[in-house]
Amino acid sequence: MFKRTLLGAIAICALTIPASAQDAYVVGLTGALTGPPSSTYAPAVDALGIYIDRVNAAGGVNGKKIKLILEDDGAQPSKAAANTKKLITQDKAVLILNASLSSTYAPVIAETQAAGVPLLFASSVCPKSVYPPAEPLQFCTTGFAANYDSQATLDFIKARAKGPVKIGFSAMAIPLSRGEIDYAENLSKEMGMTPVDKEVIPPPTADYTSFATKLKDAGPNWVYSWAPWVTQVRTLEALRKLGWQDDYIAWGHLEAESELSRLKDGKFFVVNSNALFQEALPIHKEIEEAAKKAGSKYPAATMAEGWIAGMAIEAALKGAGWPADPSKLKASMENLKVDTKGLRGGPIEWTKANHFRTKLYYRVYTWSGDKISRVQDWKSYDVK
Amino acid sequence: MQLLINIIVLASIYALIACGYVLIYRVSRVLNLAHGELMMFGAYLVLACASLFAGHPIMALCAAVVLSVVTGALVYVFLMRKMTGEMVLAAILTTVALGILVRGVIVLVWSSQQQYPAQALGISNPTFTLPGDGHISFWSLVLVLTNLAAYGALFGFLRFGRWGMRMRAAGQNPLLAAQRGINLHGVYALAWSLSTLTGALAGILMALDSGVTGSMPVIALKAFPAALVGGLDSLGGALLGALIIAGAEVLLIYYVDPLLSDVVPFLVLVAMLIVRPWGLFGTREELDRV
Amino acid sequence: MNAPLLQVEKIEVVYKRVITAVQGVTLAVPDGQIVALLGTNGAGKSTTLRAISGFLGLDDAKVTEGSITFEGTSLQNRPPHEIAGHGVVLVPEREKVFPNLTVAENLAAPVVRASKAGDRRQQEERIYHFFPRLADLRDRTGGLLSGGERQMLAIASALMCRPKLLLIDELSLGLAPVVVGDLIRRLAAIRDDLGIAILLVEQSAAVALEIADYAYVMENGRVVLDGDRERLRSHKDVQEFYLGQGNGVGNSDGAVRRSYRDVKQYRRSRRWYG
Amino acid sequence: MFRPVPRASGYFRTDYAQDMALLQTRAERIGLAALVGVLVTLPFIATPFLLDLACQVFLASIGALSLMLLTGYAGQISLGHAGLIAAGAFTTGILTREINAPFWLTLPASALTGIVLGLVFGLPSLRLRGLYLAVSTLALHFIVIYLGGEYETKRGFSTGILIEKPSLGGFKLTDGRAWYFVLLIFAAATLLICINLLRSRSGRAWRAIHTRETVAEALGISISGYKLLAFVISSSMTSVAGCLFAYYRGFVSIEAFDLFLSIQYVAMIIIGGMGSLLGALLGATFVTIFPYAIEALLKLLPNVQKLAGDIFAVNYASFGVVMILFLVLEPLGLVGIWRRIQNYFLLWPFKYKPLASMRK
Repeated sequence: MFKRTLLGAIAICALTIPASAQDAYVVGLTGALTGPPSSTYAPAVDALGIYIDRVNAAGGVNGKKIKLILEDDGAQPSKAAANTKKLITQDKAVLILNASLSSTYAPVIAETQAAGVPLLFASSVCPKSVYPPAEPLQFCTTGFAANYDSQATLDFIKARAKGPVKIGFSAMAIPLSRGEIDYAENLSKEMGMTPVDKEVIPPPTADYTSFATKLKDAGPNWVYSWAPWVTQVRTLEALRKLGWQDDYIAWGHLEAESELSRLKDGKFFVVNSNALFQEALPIHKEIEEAAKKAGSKYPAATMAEGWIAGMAIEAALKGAGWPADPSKLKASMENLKVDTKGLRGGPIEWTKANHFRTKLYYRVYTWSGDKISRVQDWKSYDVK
Repeated sequence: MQLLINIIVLASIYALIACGYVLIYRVSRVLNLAHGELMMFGAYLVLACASLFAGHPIMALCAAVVLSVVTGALVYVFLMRKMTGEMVLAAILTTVALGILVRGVIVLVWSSQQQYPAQALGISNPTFTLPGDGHISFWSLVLVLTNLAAYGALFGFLRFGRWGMRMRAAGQNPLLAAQRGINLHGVYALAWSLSTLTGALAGILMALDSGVTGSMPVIALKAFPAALVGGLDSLGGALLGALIIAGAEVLLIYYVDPLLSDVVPFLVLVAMLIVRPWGLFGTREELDRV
Repeated sequence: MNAPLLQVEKIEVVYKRVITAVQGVTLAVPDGQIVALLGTNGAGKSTTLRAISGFLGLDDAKVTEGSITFEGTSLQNRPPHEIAGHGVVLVPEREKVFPNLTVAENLAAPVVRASKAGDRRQQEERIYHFFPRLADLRDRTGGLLSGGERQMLAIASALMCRPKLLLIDELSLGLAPVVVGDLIRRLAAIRDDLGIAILLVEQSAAVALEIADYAYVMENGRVVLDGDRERLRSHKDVQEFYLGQGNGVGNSDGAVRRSYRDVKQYRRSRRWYG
Repeated sequence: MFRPVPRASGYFRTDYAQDMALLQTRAERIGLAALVGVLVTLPFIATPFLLDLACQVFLASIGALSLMLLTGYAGQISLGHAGLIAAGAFTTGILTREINAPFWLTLPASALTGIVLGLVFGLPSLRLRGLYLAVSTLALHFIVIYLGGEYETKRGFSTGILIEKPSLGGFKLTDGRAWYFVLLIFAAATLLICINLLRSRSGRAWRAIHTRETVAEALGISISGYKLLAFVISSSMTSVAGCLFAYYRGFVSIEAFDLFLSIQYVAMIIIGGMGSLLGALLGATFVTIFPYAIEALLKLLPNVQKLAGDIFAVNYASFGVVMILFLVLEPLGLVGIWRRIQNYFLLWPFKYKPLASMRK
């Protein structure tokens, strides 16, 4: 029994890193940096780190550096809760970032709310609580968002399809993806389409062909998937293997750019809220150079999401002044406009009631001939 | 027709993975819960070899397979050897720890992004159309054939090969086998190599067909009921078990609810365990030994 | 007389680092002879045998003192397969065959010591010559054999290793007297034809003293008596306690035990057949 | 306290009352008092983060103790422990969400769920043993998780079910310190229940079954009865832990109860030391704190920021390495180390060790 206290004592020694004098803005992040889902989050977190390093190298914000503390939760809710508690109480973070699976939201929200620290979802899907009317402490920069994405996608399908649309759906068997696809199914009915089949695919699946077979046999001329990239792309590949040649549309995650050129499929569309890097805007060049300089093992094309989060954090801290505390930061974030320099269709604007965006912009890309081409330019949706 | 192909492909995947469980369990009574990770490791080895032998896809594949076999042997020599004679549960937990280690190393070396070894090797994956409007991709076909070949070879080896016989002997009575001059460590190392070989083959072929991510080990976990339904110590059982589980899964996805596919293998398993706890082909007295 | 084939010198065996099972046991097996090790339950016979054959390590036991030398090579605390490689092969008391392998496979699995091509074939023929019954049973699974057949198979498969010294643990246990007599005759023939030495551990002194050239009697982990066959046969204590020529309690107790084991063996066989 | 330990000389028991007493020597009483003292003062000196860790340890201890009862003593391997915790948590979550049930209702309801599931989980044990039993409990784990997932999706709680902090007699449990004491009391109660069960008839029956079933049956012990009893008791305690988890964390979601959690519990009892309640406690502490400790240690390394993203992979991999080292080098678990330390002080300044600890 004494062993426990002994271990406790060791833990105290190990864990109480001497609190350094607070001469920097402390921003804490809990994210899925290891484990299967990390492929979505790790590149974004890497990009965020590179961005903050650049800001610091250029003199920081308001003359102070930003100290970004990363904690890995491996998409485990319990670990995320403990991380958040540590970041808030021990590291005295003024802002918490979440870059993890939706299963970690509940504990992270609970901890940040209890401490009154603002929480920013960066690269993890925006929860409905940031839509107007927003929860006071929750903000989101992530490009993809429930409901609006499906609306934009279905609008695109309707505009593009010549005749009647028989639509099939594919989701991953996680609550978030299932919820969105259910929403899309209802919406498609309202829009005069015929939903023919909906496949909910468990995350670890050895062979997607079985699901694709059923989907194909239902005879859709469009298939829409809103899920983690693996599910989206493997469903498509399985469908193609089965000889299904119609149009497939999916959300353009980080991987979209390299995957479009890998698949070279003229009937595969991705809906995107970030501009792809092949458009080679000045900001894209900047990111590429920074990633190269930092020696990141992720392709620059996966970094837009983290970059945008970095921009928002920089702007928010600037507005909060020095020294920043959570309430000042919150005030700053509630009245914020971030110029995305073309990475998105427009700026990120936060107001007291809207911690998401006032306007959403979507582009649609596909592969045509020998390169990625844009089939629809920024189309905006007002967030109500 | 397509359903039949789906069942065969899925069954081949499960069977090829399951035989790895069976091989190790059969000789050493240890359940290798790192099998999925070792399988994934094989797939990533292809990536490494692809850059090493750029332009020679066949060579790269062979190198990856050979490296997998070596990995299996090394795992035994440096790790599991120390666990012989310990509590079975402790040995199983050691394999779990090994799995964690392998996963960490993979993220460290190859990052956690989805990777496409086929692309790295510069080989394509054409689809064949079979009579009756069935479709099968090239690498799936290779996987089915590999599975058949692997089972054929293993049957032959265990039935007629001298070392195969010794493996069976060691599995039944390790003490006696040792006294008959059989080097138990050699036999165990052989079992681990063979098991890693088949696992890596499954991993490599799946990765060539549809890419590899960090979630691959979970598939190995789903192959596990297949091994148990057939009986953990029977290769033929593993084959049949894989067929049953794959059949149930594919048919349920098609005719009932795709969501069930996750649970059904385990439901089949529970039903099996209640009716015939030692599996379809397993030996009965195994139960007393664990 | 030359140095014996096997020389066990004052060994002490300790289980789990605390329990001393055998202390100061010394024995020798000369080339080409049959030596018997007698004693009641728990006398330390099997432990001695295990120490020689290298089985101890697997039971978390160790030879802590003394030496075991075979043809000048030290054998103590070596792994079993190495010891078998030197030509010392054990026929254990229980679980003596591979139950799910056929008779032929049981004979094919052992590693033939220092073999050249053709040796295995030759050795197999020799064995079928000693045990013609096994040839008829080639494709029968080991677990389905009767007690006597199983003992034959066990000895046969041990012989496949081409031993120089055969260790047999409880030859007569659970077998009918007729079968035991038969086995003893075959053992003698094997010794004569192949010129190998045999160390026989037995509870039944009557059986052992029928063929042994020399015998040791163990009690409580020590050798208490030794001598050649004639000397032991005529020894009073041996007569009373081991050969049953008297009304010693140990004897009747032993008999009860044996008959109980017979019952158990019978039920096991029933299960196999059923 | 948990098992006959070598004691200093001069201590003899003279009647049964002494034998049954939980604390037998003055040293033990002083030790316990000191421990209680430390545990009570800890929350007043520790940072909130450490407090959170302590709470996690207490929660894990309840689960580990109940698993130890089942696996370490009754010998029934279970890989469905996460499923049972999930069952307790979901019972709590569903009841609070659907009928707004208070704490005093959800807690017994969770225990009841545990009892029912214990019966279900336990039934295969009548026919199965060892690994096969482990796998059947694994199957039940998947079924519980499937049902939980269905509930979450159907009711639209796609990011998990949020649960209000409970009130106890008008006092709302939000403070970390209050939680510390609540969980401490629950963990201590679990420990006491386990100790008492183990020194009663049922404990002896379990150990007999563990050692050899046939012999136990021959001695007149009802095998199936006691096996089911072990499952039922262990499951209900585990479910209570699940209920507490739900309240403490303020949420329930299936992702929190994956297979890895079950494995962690098995790791706790093995690393702690099989067949010892103390081992369960040590194991729970170790497995809970260990990942954080590694992380903290790795962060102390110089130039760690350069590694950036890799640090977590290193962290993850080193968790595997340390676990392997532990299993290979210390088969007796933490309890083995603990006993050695104990013996060292007990015998000091002499070097002779009592026989029972001579192994390694």
